Amino acid sequence: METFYSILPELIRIVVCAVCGAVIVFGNALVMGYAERKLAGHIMLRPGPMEVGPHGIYQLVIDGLKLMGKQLVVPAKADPLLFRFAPLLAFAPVFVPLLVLPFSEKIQGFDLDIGLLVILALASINLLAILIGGWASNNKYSLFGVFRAVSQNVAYEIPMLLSLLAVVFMTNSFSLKAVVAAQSPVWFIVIQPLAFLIYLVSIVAETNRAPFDLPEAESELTAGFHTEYSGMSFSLFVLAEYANMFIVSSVATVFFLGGSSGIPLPYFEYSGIIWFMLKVYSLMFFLVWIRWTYPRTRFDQLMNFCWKYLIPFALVNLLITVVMVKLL
Amino acid sequence: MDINQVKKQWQELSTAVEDVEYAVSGHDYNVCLECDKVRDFATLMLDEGFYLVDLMAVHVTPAIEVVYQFAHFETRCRVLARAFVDDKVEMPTISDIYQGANWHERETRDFHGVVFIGHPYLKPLILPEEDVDLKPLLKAEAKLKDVDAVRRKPPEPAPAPKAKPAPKPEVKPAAVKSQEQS
Amino acid sequence: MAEQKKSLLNVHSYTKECIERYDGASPQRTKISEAPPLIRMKLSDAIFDLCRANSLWPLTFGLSCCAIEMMCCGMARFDLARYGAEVFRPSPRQSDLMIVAGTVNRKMAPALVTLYEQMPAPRYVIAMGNCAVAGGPFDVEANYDVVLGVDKLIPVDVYIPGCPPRPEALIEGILQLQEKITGKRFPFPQNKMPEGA
Amino acid sequence: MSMDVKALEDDRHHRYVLNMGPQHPSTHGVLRVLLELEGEYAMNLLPVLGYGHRCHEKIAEFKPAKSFMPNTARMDYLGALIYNHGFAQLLEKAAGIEVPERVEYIRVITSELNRIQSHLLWYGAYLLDLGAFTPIMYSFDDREHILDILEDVTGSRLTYCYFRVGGVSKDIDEKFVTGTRAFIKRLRSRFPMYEDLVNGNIILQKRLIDVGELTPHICARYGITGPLLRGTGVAYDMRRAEPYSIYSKFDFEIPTGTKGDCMASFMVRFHEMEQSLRIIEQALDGLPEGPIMAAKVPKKLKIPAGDYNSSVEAPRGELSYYLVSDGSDVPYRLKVRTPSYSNLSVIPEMCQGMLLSDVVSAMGALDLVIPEIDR
Repeated sequence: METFYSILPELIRIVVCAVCGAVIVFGNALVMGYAERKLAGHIMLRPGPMEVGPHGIYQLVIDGLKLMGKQLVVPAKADPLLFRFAPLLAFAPVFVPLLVLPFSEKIQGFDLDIGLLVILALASINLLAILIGGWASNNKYSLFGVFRAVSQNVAYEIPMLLSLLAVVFMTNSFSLKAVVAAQSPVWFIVIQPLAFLIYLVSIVAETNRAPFDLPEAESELTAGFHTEYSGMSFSLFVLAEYANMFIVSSVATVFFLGGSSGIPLPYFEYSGIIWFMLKVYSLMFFLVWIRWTYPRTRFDQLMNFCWKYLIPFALVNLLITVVMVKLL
Repeated sequence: MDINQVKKQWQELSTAVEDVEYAVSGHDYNVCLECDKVRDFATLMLDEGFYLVDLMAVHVTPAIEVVYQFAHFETRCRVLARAFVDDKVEMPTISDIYQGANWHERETRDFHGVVFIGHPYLKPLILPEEDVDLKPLLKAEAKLKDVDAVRRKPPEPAPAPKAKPAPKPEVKPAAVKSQEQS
Repeated sequence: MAEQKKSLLNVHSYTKECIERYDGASPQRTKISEAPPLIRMKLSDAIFDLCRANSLWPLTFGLSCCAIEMMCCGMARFDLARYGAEVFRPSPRQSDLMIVAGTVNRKMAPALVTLYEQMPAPRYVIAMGNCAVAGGPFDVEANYDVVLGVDKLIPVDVYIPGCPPRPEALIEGILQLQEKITGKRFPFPQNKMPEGA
Repeated sequence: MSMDVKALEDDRHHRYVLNMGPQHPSTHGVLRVLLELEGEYAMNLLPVLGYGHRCHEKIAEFKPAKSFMPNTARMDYLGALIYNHGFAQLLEKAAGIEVPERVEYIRVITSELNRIQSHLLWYGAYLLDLGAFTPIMYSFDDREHILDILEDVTGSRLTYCYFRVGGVSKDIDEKFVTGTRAFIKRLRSRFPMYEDLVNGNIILQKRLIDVGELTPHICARYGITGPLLRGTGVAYDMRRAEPYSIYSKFDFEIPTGTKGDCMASFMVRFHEMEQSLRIIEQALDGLPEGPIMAAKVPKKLKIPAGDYNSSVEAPRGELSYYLVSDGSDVPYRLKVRTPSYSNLSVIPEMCQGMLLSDVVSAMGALDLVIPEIDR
């Protein structure tokens, strides 16, 4: 009994974190889904969703409920078990990285020493889910999407890691809190502009968004890896995509934009979270903006760009960082 | 391209070469061919730099007539070549000379049932698979006309000699009015 | 010719099968509609209907002329997005609404039926344009290929006549479909036209 | 389709067949293409047509030639007025009807507006194929202005049946002229924006340059005409080569490319819009007064026996009507040579060994209108 009481606060903490994580995941999907459609509308000279609620703000709730009410189709020749399992596998792991993100100095689930590793490890599971889902669909378009998704995500993980590693070398810690603390005079975007650029390009490819949305290239592969998914299993993939966008943007914020640091607002102890969210959503706005502006690249160009430019530059950047850290 | 020289070569291959007034009919020359000369003619046209505008069939008696239309990229020279299919409704293909003819020939097979000998892939193109024998553009018996009935009647009494049947003398001349600025 | 026309739909074996399947008198169909639903909750039904009506994702499925007007409808001036219906999904699995925009011929008919069957329920069909409604200008003696009306193949919810219908007509069609689903013309009366406008 | 997919796959184990269409976002309608792929490289292509076949040629043999005019608009719904133009010209040529000068001017103005409209739609739809979602909205915004102008005078938005044998159905008024002039000004001011926003984009250039190269010889063998041919450097335009109507009176250039790749035809189409604006401007300046219908057009238009051909420059290339008449008012045989048909037939050769993404961009560069191909 004593041991139970000793771990009780920890348990409560876990439950609270999980609930908060769920709120963030679903809330983020609603906000981003609405913002994306509205922004797309305004970029395209049209109003976007307008009728459902004032300026259409209930549109995403309505869409979500509708998708819940749709029939779930498992194609006759698909692998039924894997086909049903894939969306869950895509969706479930997105909660864990949220636990280690420092939303402000005081709001953080767990401050792990290996926070960055947890995030990167779990973010890669999404890829596995895509692989399983696309394979199990038994559809050639899905298979194509999977080919592309796997090679693209594996390739772009390297420059992403290398650019983050440069920052880790400077702070000597994988802990996200320590990284934020190390940026108290200047943000790392000033010291490591190249790493930030490389990271920014990589996350566009990592989240499979235009102009690097080849796994779901609409004009080539109809709907890519989720061609056969309907209803709720489709929306789980979409939720996971938005959650991943949130996570990679948060990592960018923590590593390059000073995390929750900003002008402290009066009478509000937790003001850091406002700055944090502001930075995250500006990054996400940037992602949406380029999605609706650029044409799609070709697959070989995308891979060449990664292996011939991003990785060498990231390596050089890392080397210079290491030398500078040693010298100074 | 020297048109007179080309014309001479046409005359060697064909049964008749007529000059037609462009303002009236929209083409410059009519060439009547035997069906075994079609391939030679097409090779000649390709060498002279003509492109294949169109290939079609017209259902008349005594036999289905296949019409090839050629034009030139540099000078205005529209040539219409006609040939009747043989008894087995067959015709040599020109799809290895003019690759563009490939689909036109498949379409003609669909619509008129003309079989092009030597065609690499003479499967239905436009109609569904089951309709190999539908041949929708073949005329009904009552509507079928003789080839004379659809030939241009000579406006002056000095007609160019027709390849197969002689022109009928009693027809009245077609209205010839040029409304085409040249 | 007339004989051909009569047997127009019989030429394609698959098409024939479709007719039998969607024939109202077929015993299988009545059986399904008579079976009582497991849960009968009026409120949840109403909510789901509301959601369905306001989030009709059409299938990217243009057949001919009308497809251009369908595109226009999603574009800047008319903007279907206002009604939440701008998400043109290329995959039938993720779409709710099939806008049959154009002429269906015998070669297309089996593909059309397959697409319809791949859409998950609840699914809706709008027949856009005269060709999809009843054959339009191709309902003539010489016709040997055009299917005279898409309702011979799949059940249709809303018919929009016109050759092609204007984009406003398609929007009206979608509003009619919303009315058909929810029983109300403007479930969310945000930008309703003032009376007499 | 009887191309035996299973046998093909078994035959060459490492290859497999991907079916694109008839419902596919990038085939612009109901084209179906079977691709034999090795990895992502398309080793063989087999287009399957006929999903939009509507028996136009058969219908033509069953009704008076004059009443076939609405069908021409439905063949190519993007170049409807130009299709009208060709058909009206064919019957006028056949029946020997003199067309008043004002009519010719009106025809040229509306046809060129229609051409710009078609190119604008292609511009947006092509970029949509390449994955840019926004330019289509901008080009449709401009396109709606043309539709407004044309709707005022013709009465419909898309499938116009405005030209009659010997004239046009309705005279243009002051509103049309001012509206057109305003539109010319507007579109001219938008061109720099398009160039900044789209044409100079590095991703776009990497996607288009050196993709789908054609040569004049390939064009001759396949009968390719229109912007694709002009992209290879041959300045062949029916408006110049066989000047119909009153095109010989106007001063305009024929934009050409050099390499014959997708970028060349892209730029040719883009510059053609500018040239069409020039033609419209000159035609509006020289618009004469006069009747809008030829004096004597018989109710029952008997076409003297013989064969007639009329070729015009449609937005996609050379359009030819070939009419065989037996002397009655109903055509004995009407064959329409549509440009997209010949243009599309090149893709098995053009796209061999291409990446899947390049197949999509090469197919978009052809500017396909499927009902025009299937008729």
